[in-house]
Amino acid sequence: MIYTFKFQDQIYRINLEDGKQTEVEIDGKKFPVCFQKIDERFYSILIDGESIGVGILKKGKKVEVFLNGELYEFESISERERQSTSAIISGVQQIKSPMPSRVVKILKNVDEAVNEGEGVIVIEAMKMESELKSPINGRVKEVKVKEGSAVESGSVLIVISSE
Amino acid sequence: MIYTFKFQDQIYRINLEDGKQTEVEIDGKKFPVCFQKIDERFYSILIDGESIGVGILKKGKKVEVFLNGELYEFESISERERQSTSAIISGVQQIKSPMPSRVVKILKNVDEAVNEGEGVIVIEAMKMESELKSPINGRVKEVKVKEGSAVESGSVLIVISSE
Amino acid sequence: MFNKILIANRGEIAVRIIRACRELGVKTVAVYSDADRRSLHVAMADEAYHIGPPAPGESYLVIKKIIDVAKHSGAEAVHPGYGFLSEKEAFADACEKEGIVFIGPSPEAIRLMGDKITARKIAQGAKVPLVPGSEGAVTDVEAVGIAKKIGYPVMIKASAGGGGKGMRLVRKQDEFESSLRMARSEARSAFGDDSVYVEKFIEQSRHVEIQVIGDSHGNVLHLFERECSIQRRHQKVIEESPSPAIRDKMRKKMGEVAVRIAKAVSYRGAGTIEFIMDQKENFYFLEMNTRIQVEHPVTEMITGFDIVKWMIRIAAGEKLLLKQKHISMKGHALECRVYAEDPEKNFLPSPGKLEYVRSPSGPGVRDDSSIYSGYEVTSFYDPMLSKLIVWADTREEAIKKMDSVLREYIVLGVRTNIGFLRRVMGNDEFIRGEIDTGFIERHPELLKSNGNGIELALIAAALAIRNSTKEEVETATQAKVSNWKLFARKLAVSGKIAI
Amino acid sequence: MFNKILIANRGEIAVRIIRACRELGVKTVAVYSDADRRSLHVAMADEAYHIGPPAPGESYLVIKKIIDVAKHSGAEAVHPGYGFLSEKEAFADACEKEGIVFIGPSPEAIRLMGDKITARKIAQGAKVPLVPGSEGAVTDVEAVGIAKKIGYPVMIKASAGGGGKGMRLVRKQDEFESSLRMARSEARSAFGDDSVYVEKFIEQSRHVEIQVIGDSHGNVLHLFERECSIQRRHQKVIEESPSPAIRDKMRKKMGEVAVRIAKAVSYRGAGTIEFIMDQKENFYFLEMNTRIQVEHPVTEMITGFDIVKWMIRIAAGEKLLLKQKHISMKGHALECRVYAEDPEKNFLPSPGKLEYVRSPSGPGVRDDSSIYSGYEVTSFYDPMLSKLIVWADTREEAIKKMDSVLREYIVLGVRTNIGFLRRVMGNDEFIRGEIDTGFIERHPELLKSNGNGIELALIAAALAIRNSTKEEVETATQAKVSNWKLFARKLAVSGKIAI
Repeated sequence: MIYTFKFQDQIYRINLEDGKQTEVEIDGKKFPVCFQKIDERFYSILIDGESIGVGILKKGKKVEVFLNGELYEFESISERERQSTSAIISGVQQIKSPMPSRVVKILKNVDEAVNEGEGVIVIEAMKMESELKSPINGRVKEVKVKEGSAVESGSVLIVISSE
Repeated sequence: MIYTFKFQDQIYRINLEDGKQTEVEIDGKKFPVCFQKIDERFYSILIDGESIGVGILKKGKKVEVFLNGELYEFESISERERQSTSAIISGVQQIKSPMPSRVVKILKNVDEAVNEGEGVIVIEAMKMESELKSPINGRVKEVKVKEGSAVESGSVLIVISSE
Repeated sequence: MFNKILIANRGEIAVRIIRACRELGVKTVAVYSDADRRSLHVAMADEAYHIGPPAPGESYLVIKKIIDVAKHSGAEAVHPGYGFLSEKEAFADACEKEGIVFIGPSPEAIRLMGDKITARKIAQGAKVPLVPGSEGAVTDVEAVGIAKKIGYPVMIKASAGGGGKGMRLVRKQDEFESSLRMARSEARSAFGDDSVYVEKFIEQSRHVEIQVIGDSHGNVLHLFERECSIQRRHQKVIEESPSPAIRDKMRKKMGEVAVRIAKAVSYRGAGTIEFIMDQKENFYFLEMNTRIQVEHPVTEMITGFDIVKWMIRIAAGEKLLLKQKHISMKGHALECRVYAEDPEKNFLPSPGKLEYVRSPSGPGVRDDSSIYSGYEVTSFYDPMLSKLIVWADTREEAIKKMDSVLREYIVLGVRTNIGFLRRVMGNDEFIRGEIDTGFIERHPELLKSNGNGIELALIAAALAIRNSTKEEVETATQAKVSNWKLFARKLAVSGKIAI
Repeated sequence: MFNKILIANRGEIAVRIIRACRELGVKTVAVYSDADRRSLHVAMADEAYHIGPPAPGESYLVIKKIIDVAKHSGAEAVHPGYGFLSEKEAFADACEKEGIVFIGPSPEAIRLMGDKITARKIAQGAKVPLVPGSEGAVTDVEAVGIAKKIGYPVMIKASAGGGGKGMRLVRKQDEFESSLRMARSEARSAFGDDSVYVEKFIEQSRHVEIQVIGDSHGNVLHLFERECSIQRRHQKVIEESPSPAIRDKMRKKMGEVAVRIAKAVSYRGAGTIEFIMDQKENFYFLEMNTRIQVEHPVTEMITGFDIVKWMIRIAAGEKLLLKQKHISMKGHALECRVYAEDPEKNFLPSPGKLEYVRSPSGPGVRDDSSIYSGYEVTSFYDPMLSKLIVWADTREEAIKKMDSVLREYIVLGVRTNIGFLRRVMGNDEFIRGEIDTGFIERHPELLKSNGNGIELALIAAALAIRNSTKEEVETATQAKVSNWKLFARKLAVSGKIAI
């Protein structure tokens, strides 16, 4: 069966076949794999003798894999989703809070022009302040928060349009 | 509510009262307790400021508590059970395997006389041999295993009767 | 020795102090905020008392609450750890007034060294070179003037600062104003004091510090240096001892200078004299930290000297048993601070629940941490997960050990800097010891994974999806021996399709 | 250096060796039986291959299977660990024939020292005193005669023995016959060889051993002694270095003797010369172990010498860099072997699933283990869970540290000796260093918990029962400060009713 994942905006497909033992297809060849749970989230995988110890966290369609110090965040997608996905190119950019934080200062107001790389808002989390910058040249279309308000991770703070 | 436990053949009772916060009764006085799960089986208990970190495993009516290096194995019993329990004094003793093991040698046959402290069977586990001894003077009533057979923990190996 | 000590802190340092107390046969009292009921220091202490809401300003920083718990629990002394009240003169003072021993220097020493400007004067008095800069706290207008005078780049620093908070590097004049504003704002929220001073920024400088410890009988020892040049956002990430840049003669000189400064304020307890060192091996006094440092373990590893235990003994009136000549060092120690943060996003903190933690272990490995599977990293406190310390015979071996130990670490649920730390361990400049405080800025390529493990990770993800219904365990299959090697091949992905 | 090493072992020592290889940049190949698919050495190695059923005789002890995996995986060398094939001449021989480097001594050295009787002759030749006993393997009849001649108590020992297997202490003649039978039977099943010899048993003796290491260039160093007198069933439980009974002069003498024995067999790699020491500080040669020992970490902790890494380097042809005069020791190290066993039932193994493990950590602590929550302790292998090693400045501090570290340990699901080990740490004789191999036998009171914690444990059990439906988390309540102290009171149990 083919498994499809999104990783950093790219699509990867991988074929696992269940027979007398599971096999993974690589370069058209098939190699035996053995997947063994060790404890709650630690797994041992043997791929034709090659051994990896790996942490795996599955949360709905998201799969976090921690391997040799690196975290990989995959999104499992169905074949149908994959085929209908296309890049949404748009001149509207949302500035989102990358983490739970507090809005310290709004640097740009609605309708103000902004340049690419220019700061638009200052947030604070864990006593550290960060300035979020505009990824495009444009104009502030909407300011969705107030100074002092607490925001969730992923909340849209400011919307910028390239006009 | 009163909780009753058996620990090493003795009965203990303890009173926990649920109010605005849980209290434990000690010497007729009540003290606030706070029970907090930390991870899977590790708990923090605060008894009026006194702190203990403790491992707890609940398996049906058995409760294992690991505290400061010591393991306590409790059996939770209902009030009814407690009242009907009485010592079963009997001249019949079962020699049980204390662990999964292999029978190496049976030293006494059916109807053979045995003295208290005399070895009746040799078992082996983890490459170590152990001789199990009769706790009473008597005669072998039944031999339930054969040399070389594998036995579970708690299996009755030999039954001895004081006649 | 004391019977009971209150630990006015949380996290790994509270756990560290509890362990020291246990070894000394001293009972411990923990305090905790609402966010810390599940923290390990609470479960490990002999007593624990709640002191308020998560915000430090309403719990760990409230002197009265700490003093009240100390008095009610009968604690004879208080260990402040680092951060929080550790360098607050008012706290040391309040303890003294209540007859509780403050495990640290006198309020006077804290005051003198706590104000960065007074500290500079003391160092000057002890004939220690200083970095050019403002004579004291400055107004906005003065600040701009001084920056112009000494020339860019300059550093804006909080007078009450520490730990990189309220600190900003400014390279060009047109960045000065916004940096000044942010430094003041951070300083105000971190220390309740927004006064700042301005210093010349020394390019390619190293941050080297000397650990000192003094008793109440006038003895002061130094325990050699720590190199703390690998920094991000002006906060140390990797520390080591000895410094690869310092030779014995210089080590001796810096040690003597540090002892001189400590003696100038009759220093008692553990403290650190921080220096900045330029490429020509000139060193300048930066500041003194009048408390235990986050990075103290590297010193403990090479000297065998238990700094925390000795802080407590000294506070109890004991004399330092060793003389300077008895202190020796052996091998090399490295510390990595493992953070819940995202190196790809400018090291932005990544709070959340640690869904799973698998900590490394082994010979020569020390893991000072207080996390566990299920621990919640909140945004109220520092997102440090653990201090991973290794010891080995040589620096080269220590680096290899650290890399191999980091490889054992597994953290799920939040982003961490573990991959970044491994990439530093593999960096040639770092391996050669050619480091300075600009190291990370100079190596943006270290911030991002090279993606080498993607193929294996994908196989793992696919297997996890497939097995998610039959979560338990697959029947163990016999791996056949073949010559196929995965790493030499590419995955048969059906093309990489950008969306 | 090698590119790839096969580790012909399992459990903590396999993990220890994998870590050493990683630090040396060497790839690792693990082997595993059906019982070990979930063992950590499999997940941590770079490659892993299945070699058969759980019984060692069908997997870890099958030379052909190990050699086949080595050849197929391209491993250039094999590290045997301890136990299993580590002291089998035939294995070292087979490796040599196949062009695979055996990480250990020559087959010849294994053969000479592996036969306890030949070993005694070599020691005699090197003018090392021997314990009175039989000249070689004995028949049942001869055994009885020799025992009578040298006088009881005597020890019956397997010629091919090690690790306490096939060993029996006999105090009276009427116990001799059954003990002889059991010793032979154990020896047969453990080593496939039931020949035994008989030795005088020295009362109140200490077990002291010297670590040696030799390279293939004729250099042999010793790394001081280990005291291993705390034993149960003739197996070491607690080890330390240095020995509290040995002064510098004696240390030097024993070291020289040990090096002499090692040189007599052109010893290469790590080995241990075991001595028995009586109360008058006479020492007698016992045997040589031609492999890494379980207790090697205590030596590593006081010397900073990584024995496992050096075994590998030496096997790769490297020369020992240090001379004897460069080897020094610092501080004191203790090791406790944490077992799944029941001290109250004569230390009977307690196999089963580790429902939960919480391992200790902290400064000066090393936990060599391969267990985790969910690990299954099977009856196929040794029930050791972990080796807990601590280092501190002095023996007294090391004991306190060990006690405090053991207190952090939590294991649910099987019985362990953790409480017993803590009681030893609190024993006055042990603290004074007055130990010998009869220590545990002399202190039956240490086998059983004093029950001090029962009240608190009961409260915990009651809370667990109450909360078993609402398993999640109780709302954190604010503990009020009061003067009530639990430990000073008794529980209001309604009388203790024996049933």
